[in-house]
Amino acid sequence: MAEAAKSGAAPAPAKAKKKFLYVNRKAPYGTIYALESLEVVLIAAAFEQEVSLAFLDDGVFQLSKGQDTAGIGMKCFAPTYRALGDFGVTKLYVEKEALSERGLTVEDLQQVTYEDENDGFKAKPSIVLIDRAALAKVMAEQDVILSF
Amino acid sequence: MAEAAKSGAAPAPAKAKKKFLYVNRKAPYGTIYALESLEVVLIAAAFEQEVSLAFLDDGVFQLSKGQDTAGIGMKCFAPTYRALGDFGVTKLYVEKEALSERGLTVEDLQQVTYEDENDGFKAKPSIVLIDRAALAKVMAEQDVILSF
Amino acid sequence: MSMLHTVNKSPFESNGLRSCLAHASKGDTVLLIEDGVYAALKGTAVSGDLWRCRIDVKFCVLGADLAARGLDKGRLIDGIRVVDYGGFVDLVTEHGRTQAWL
Amino acid sequence: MSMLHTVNKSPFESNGLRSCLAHASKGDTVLLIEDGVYAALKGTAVSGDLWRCRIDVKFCVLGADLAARGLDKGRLIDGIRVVDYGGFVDLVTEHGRTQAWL
Amino acid sequence: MKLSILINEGPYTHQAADTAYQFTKAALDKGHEVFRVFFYNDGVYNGSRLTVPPQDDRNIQKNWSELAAKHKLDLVVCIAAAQRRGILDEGEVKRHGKGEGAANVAPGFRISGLGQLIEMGIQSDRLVIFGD
Amino acid sequence: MKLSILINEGPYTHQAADTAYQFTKAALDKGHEVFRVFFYNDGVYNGSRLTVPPQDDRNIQKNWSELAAKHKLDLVVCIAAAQRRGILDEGEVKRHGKGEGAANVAPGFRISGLGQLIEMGIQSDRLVIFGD
Repeated sequence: MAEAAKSGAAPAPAKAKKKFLYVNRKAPYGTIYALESLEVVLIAAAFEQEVSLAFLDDGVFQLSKGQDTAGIGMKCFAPTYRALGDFGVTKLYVEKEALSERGLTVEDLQQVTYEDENDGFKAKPSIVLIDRAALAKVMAEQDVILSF
Repeated sequence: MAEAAKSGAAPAPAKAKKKFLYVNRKAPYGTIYALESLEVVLIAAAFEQEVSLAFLDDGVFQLSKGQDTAGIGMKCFAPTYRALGDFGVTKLYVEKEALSERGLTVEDLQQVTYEDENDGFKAKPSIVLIDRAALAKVMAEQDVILSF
Repeated sequence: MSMLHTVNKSPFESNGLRSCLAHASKGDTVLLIEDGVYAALKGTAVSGDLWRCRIDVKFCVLGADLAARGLDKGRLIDGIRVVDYGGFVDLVTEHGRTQAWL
Repeated sequence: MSMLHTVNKSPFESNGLRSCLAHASKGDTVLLIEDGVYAALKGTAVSGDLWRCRIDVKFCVLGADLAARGLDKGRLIDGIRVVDYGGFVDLVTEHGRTQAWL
Repeated sequence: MKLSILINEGPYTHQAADTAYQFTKAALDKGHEVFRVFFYNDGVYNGSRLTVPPQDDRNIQKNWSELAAKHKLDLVVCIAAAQRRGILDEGEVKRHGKGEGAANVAPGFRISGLGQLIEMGIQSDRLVIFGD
Repeated sequence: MKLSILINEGPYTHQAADTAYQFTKAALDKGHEVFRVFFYNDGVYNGSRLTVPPQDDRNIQKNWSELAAKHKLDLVVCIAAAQRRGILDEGEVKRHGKGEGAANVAPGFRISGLGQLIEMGIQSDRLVIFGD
């Protein structure tokens, strides 16, 4: 809870920060949940809390690279994940087991990076590969878990 | 397609009858699909076509006996299945494998009967227990398959 | 601080319960609600999923959802506690946070 | 008259595909659309479901849904035909009726 | 061939409404007759004239209304499903005292009974269903 | 304790809206404070004043409106989700030129931004989510 503010947009509130985890378990486009969850994350970034995202089950498909929605006539929101770093959202936990059950490796995902202001604004990867047991531990450390 | 009209409400149309199968694969109350499918069946009965219902997967739970929805504040529509016979809907195919996977036997289902006008209005069971292979055959014989 | 997990989908139709059990921690409670209550039945094709997990996690089921679906309490896997909506509220306050497996 | 089956849910999340394959008849076609297209990938935990069924049933997948999800055609199980929306229409008219596994 | 379409889910939340639209367009492009498009369950929400999607996104209701105008499509919203979900035409608004101007059914859609769904099953060569 | 509720599905189609209502009532009965109820995704449809459910069925919107009046509940409908789905208040109706009388948000509900959801996560001791 004592981590430094990441976006620096507004003065830190007096209250202690809470840890918010956004759990993504659904594939994109078939339903709107992935998109509307992302819309919450973008707003959440302004509130100076600790925000991270978890991708498990079909949620890992949200990060697939090369998404092209022209044929289905829907808006492609995949690039928005790459913008999360600019909003101070820098931790995207991706479950290893979910990837392998789906025949995916991290190479099948788009690269998401953020500029580390504590390290000369170097680009660093936002995606953290994590196994199921470790993800369960991350979940257990949260104050608020949001799933849609 | 040459079966006798079952409800006798209106003069039979000149066109050949079609076989309509209503496929029920979803549990009741958690979602509205079971109820809104039943509402279609009640209307369909007036159209002098051949109507039958199939219950497979979680759809078999729609026929569970002893449903009491007072606690969840929703309307209980289970009795409507028992009224189907009066609408001339007399064939409710229930898949054996779906029952046994769910630990159910036909004794766990409510009794649904119809009065056979070709046999002195004797009460006969509407529920037809059928195995998966036979149900696949029933499906293959339909003209229109409606699922919600 | 332990977690209350809610599962509201049928285990025969959806992988929600399975994912929940794979991610729950020792001392957590899983509350079965809505179509999720079918997971509480013994003698089904998915009953084993709960049995394999019962050492570490407590299971509860919402009684109103059982009754709506015509499920007698005698058919529940042993040790599952039946709660009403007030009991659901208590479970929420007794656990540090709630996670919905939608 | 054969049947066209449409499956629109992810095989990792829902039992729709499995139930469809258990009820399809010889000569039928299964068209994977929307989140159903994930079933067309080779090397996944559910790929076997399609393999075991491929003697009797033809598989097609909607190309627009593959592209939207970033799935390259090189990753499809061999023998699955990719169709566009016009091809979907042709499949509907070529088969006697359509069944949606919702 | 004579085709009909049944849509069981609302716009934006499920892809069903989009897929149904793409399918209908493709069927018309191929010269098929679309006898009717029926909106049931949450599908009735597709017929709301009040939706205001983001400017960079598709407008599903408008797409349907325009397709209907161009091809004289019969877009039918189920009255029972629509009442439950708050999609009303002028007549319904009056009958239930919801106040002048409250009708929210979109141009090109009409509200009617479930019999229209059965009829389209009888009259069409093929019925295609889109849902969740 | 201070609780908040998030509802992601619309009325009648999914039980989520019903379970959330029963839960909220039970929490109030036990003397807990309900800080806010937030309606997101299809949950925004719960706030439509135009729903006309069958007379022998529950009226979900009315139940919420009455509970809100009795307990001064803060029922918030997400503006972005509501625009996409056609749930508008007077201001939105004017802004988008939908015509006088078209506002369909129900009494006791207010339309506001997603910040209200984050805020309730921060301010409440517990957040409980109901969806599909």
